[in-house]
Amino acid sequence: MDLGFGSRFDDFRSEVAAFVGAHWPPPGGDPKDPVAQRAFRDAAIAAGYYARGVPKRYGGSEQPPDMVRGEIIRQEVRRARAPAEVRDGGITLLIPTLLEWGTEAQKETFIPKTLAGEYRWAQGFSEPGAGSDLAALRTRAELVGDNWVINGQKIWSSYAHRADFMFALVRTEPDAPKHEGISYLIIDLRQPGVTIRPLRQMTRRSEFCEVFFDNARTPADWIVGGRGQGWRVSRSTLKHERGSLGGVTWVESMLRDLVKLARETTHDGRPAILDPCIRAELAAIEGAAMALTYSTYRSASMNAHGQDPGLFSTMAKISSTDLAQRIAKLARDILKDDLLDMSGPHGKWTERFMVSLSMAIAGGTSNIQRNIIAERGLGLPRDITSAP
Amino acid sequence: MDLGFGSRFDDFRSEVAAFVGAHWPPPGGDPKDPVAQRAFRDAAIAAGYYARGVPKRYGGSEQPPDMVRGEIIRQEVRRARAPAEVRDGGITLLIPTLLEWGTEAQKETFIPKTLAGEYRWAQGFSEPGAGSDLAALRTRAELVGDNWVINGQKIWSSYAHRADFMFALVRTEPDAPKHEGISYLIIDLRQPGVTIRPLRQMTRRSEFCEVFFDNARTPADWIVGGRGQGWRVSRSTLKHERGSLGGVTWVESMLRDLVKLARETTHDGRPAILDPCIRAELAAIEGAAMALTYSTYRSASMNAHGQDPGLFSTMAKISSTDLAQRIAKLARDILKDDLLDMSGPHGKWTERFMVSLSMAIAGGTSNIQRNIIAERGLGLPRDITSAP
Amino acid sequence: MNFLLSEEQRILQDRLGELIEATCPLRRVHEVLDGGVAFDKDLWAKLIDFGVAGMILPEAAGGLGLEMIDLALVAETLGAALAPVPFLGQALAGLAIARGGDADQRARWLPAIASGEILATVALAEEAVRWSSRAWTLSPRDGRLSGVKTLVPHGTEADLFVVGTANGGLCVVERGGGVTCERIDGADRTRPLDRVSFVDVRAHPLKGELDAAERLVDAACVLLAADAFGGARRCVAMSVDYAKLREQFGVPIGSFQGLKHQLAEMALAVEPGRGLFWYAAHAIDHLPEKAAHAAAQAKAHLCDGYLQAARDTVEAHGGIGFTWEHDAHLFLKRAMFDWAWMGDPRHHRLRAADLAGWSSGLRLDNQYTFSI
Amino acid sequence: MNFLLSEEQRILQDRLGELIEATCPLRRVHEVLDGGVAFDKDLWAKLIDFGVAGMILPEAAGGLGLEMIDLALVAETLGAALAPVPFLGQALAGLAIARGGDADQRARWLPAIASGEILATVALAEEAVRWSSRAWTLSPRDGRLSGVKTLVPHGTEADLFVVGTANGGLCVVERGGGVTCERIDGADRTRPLDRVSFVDVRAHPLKGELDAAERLVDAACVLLAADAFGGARRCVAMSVDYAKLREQFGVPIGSFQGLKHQLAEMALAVEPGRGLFWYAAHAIDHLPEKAAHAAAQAKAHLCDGYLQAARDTVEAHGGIGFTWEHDAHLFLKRAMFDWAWMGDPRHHRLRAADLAGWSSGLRLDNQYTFSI
Repeated sequence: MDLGFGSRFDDFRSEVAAFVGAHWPPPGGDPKDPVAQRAFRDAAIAAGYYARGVPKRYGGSEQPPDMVRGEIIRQEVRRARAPAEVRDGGITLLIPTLLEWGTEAQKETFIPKTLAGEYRWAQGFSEPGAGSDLAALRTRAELVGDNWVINGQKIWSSYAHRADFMFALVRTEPDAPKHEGISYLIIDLRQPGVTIRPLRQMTRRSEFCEVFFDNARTPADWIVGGRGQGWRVSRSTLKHERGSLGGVTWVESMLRDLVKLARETTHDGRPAILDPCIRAELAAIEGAAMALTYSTYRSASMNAHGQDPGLFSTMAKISSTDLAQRIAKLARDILKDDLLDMSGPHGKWTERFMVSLSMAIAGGTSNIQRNIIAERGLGLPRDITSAP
Repeated sequence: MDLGFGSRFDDFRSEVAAFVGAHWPPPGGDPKDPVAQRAFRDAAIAAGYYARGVPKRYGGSEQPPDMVRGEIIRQEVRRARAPAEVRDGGITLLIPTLLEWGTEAQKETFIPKTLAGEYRWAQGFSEPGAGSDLAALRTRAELVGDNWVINGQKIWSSYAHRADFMFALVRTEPDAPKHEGISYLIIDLRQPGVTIRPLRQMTRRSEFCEVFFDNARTPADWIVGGRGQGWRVSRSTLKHERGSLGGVTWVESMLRDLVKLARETTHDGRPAILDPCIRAELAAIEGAAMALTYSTYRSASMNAHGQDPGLFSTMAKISSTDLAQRIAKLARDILKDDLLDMSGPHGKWTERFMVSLSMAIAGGTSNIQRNIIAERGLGLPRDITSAP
Repeated sequence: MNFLLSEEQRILQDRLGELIEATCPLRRVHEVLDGGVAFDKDLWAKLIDFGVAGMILPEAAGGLGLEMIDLALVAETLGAALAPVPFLGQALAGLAIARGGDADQRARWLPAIASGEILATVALAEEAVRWSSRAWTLSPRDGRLSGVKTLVPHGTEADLFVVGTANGGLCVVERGGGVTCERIDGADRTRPLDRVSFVDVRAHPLKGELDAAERLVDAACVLLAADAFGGARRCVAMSVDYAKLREQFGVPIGSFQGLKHQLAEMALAVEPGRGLFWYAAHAIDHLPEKAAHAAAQAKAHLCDGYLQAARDTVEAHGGIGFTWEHDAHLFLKRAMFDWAWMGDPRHHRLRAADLAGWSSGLRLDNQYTFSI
Repeated sequence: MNFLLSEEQRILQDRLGELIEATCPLRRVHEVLDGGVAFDKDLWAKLIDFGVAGMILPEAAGGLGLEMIDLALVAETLGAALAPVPFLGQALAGLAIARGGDADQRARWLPAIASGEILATVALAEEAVRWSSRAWTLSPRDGRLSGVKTLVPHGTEADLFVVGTANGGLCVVERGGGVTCERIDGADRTRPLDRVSFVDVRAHPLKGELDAAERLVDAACVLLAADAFGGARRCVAMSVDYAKLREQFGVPIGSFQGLKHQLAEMALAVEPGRGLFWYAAHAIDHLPEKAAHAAAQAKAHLCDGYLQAARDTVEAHGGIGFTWEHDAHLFLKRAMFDWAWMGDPRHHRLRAADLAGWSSGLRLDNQYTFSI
């Protein structure tokens, strides 16, 4: 067991730090300038730090997978507050899918421009009436000449109102059994047959959209994988999520923020952090956060050694959700009435108190995930909600 | 709304107090003397205070149902530490069942002696493999001449090792559909074909027993209700439980005990009751106990007015279980290491910490009860665990 | 003992519920709030006609002369409907003057409050000291008052303020020069809040009963607890209805035992709580020595339960429950108000512990009992 | 970074598990405990041969010279098997002397501990002050010690005691006249406890490293956390197995989503906790500045989780899980020991908060971080 990075990575860390130092802050001096951010990211790809899993011929840096180097890069970039690697759906979901299933033409058309930030993507899986149950998808595409003609509706598509393209699951084989009638299509969102309506959330922000297709079109060869293969293609995406320590950052920074809140808030003239109930719960949350963090390290180490971490990502999802809810409740107990002020000095905590709820909803409800753990992890009998 | 007893009950209370004062402590002076206890209870029946729901011809006092008078009697008896009305299975379950379903001979044979404490009863419903699911009962009785011949096994029969008789559900019609093949029999436990094995609990006490029948016999006319009616007969018992404020006493005395523990225990030299975390949780438990108490008052009031309190008893059962668990956990947090000493000054709390677990198990698991609430209370769709 | 509502009380609640449903169903609540107005004037006028503002005020002042329990039943019904009206401030200000004012003061303000001619509210919390009446600092001198109060319901719209003052006192300030309101960007838009500055305004100390401020706290706890119970029950009903309607894997999601048990737990957490606010309201009128404890426990238990039920409701609805168009967030935000305003559950639990005498030197036999 | 066990460590755990399963499976644990003996001598002899008593002691003393993580893996395996052996006292006493003793002291006692020739234990808690090493009061004078310690594991059987003394010191007392043990009616019979009186006995203060008592507390926390993780995992496995086997309504009860989700929650509460004791054990040898915090968090989180898992296991088994014959209560009672001994979760959480510097005047940027 070696729980440090080990001195053999010291050189690599120095090299990354030197690179970041040379490129950031940008020469122009404005860290919010999108051109400067783009230039930094391009340089990071050229140096082999970003787009590590993508072949050079598609604009990536084609490095062997290395979780430790990946983490060192993230740490050094974060330390310098330089632009992080983009982690949107195009980068994390579409590109790995294309690399595995796409035609050469699809890869050439989409990967370089996606990496460069020119093409932004929306996911089109969920529908009203088909969230966890993708077999119930009703959006359909019919091949008419050289085009798929698409009709139907998608929902919960993040930032579709700012996206250029969608990767979507649609029903192309109406007579096939439910899961076998679905295909994975790429659709240009900038066409008359597509209407996008952002859904305002309880926080007043709009992140998710409804997307309506009314005889929208996409070229016949923008299908990824074969006809009826969409279910399998979409699921292959999951394995690309592994080998990352990403979740750890979120947890630790949220906890740090919560400690800060408890130090700065006074209850009856005393800092809330000195209240033993708040203090003990904060430490209990830290304990749960440590468990999640070390699980992440372990799972990543297993991946790095070619071992299967099993249902780690499903368990991590529920653990994160639980932790977020627990953090939100403790923040509430620290804030007391300040919880009521959406624009006050702690308004972001009021928003987080609400957003913690959406975590239990996004990407499959916790009940579906509990079933997966019970069935695939513990070997309990399957029920009707089990995916085939 | 009238939340006091109202002055119209003042006379009744005085009368009860005078009765109790005249009969207790007993003339002999020893409150533990069973003869004296028996004499008190007999006098209380004669005065119309005990066995109120049982006709005089069977040894009861045949009073109209009156929850308020019942509560006043309990309070005055408790105040004087006089012997409470016996609340075992014979009194609370068998007698009401016989009054509704029994033949005249059965009533005359069993009710008076049960009331007098001469006949003690065990319940024989559960079997290994048939706890919540009574349809799966396998103990069978066959009519041979003038006797039922019984073979099989019962389990979780409270205090069967001290009982004289059992009221049991057994399968008499092997060819009938599952619930229709069951009959309700009275069985004398003091016969060679019956073997009783007390089950030692984790607390080291024995309360529940296994009862084995090996060609045990019972007269043909000791069947209550008709052949195959056992399911219905057993369920009718439930409605006799209503109209009682019994649960309230348990909760309030347990809470009082817990406050006492928190006052007497010191943590780092300070009484635990002054620790704000313990104090707040204690108050939260009190809040939940108040909710349960007032629900009991409401349900009893509804009964008294001929209204249906719905699923109150099922809800009260789960609420009590939750409350007991919460009390056990807070007691644990107060006790700390003293939890480890089974015979120390707080050993009873260590035992309660364990017993709180058995509440979730006894009389149908909480999951079955959640289903009942979801289906019968909230109208959600039924599933396989639903009783017919 | 009769722990039930009377026939009249049930009729009152039913009629009130019908009135609100006819005038301002949940769809209309969204319109009102998104329209940027501070309350639904139409609904408020009808509620005034119904008598909610004078429910508990003396008949001599144009009130109905009913009891706290009746007012709490109104609060429960308004809570279940998310009624966007200035009931809380109006009811509490009326109560404070009825209980704390002398005959002249009652005659001067109560008829206008009961008739809805004026809008009244309470200004209690201060920036540093929120809900401990004994620690408020504003103090009238020579009949003039200066200082700042916060978290004042419908302050901008109010004509009259009952203001908490030092040593647990109360005074009345009529709107006029020297009163400035600044609206807070409150989470619960059904009951907007203001920060209110008083600069050298005329103040009329209430001279009636002692401890008027403490009794006002008790009354507020009961009304918030009742609102919370009404809201929480509605949340359970919404979640159950949705589970019957919404299908997944070809069956209603309410068929799945996982969700069934979660809904049963929601009902279990909410349903038995009703008696807490009934009892506390009853105690205010009939068992004064138990009122503060019962009100604190009702506030803590029911408002805690409401916030959890509202959160569970959002989750039980999936993504749609997180959207602005859906009703769930309005309940969540109203639950946040009920939870926080007048002190959070822990504040009231620690108060209840004090009131129960748990740490006093009393013999244990003399301990407080909550059973009747 | 490599957050995984080595091949050798996995083999060690597998072999140890097989040894215990062959010598003292759970049925045998019942027999041992119901037989009224203090530990399973046969199993203990085999464990000694395996090297558990000297696992982490220097090779010069006949130990294996391994690390804390290896000892913790032993504790995990023993915990999963409810091993009724005096491992805890032996391991901690050995550690205390190895870390806190001078060369002579190490040479005198460690070989006998490693070889199992003597049975050693630790006497730390006092009646009034349980687990705060700085507040212990026993104090040797002129090499003699008098006083009472409690909650001493296998005190009656022990030949040697490492005793906590005033100001966070430690001393060694060999068994002899002046040492009296009184067995407590302990819930966890796999690790019996004694109240031990010392009357004018010879005491040898450990003169090695400073802070030996505090480091002993850290080591104890890690071993209890590991025991708890092992036990909790076994509880989950038992409950899952039972749910697959036991039928109701004609199907395995594990088919019901209500129970499935409860079992999934149990697994979720237990499974991700492993890294806490790994990390804390690793820190004791390699990251000393993080060791106390990591050990406190591991103890709190894992022992809390074990007690809950054991309670859930009783419930998941229904009535049979509440009986004396069943294994569930043995796990429950061992979980109670792990939870309480050396301080309950809240004690360690508050310690962890102090160690993290949350209330110190440090700038927030300098805060403790638990990521690597």
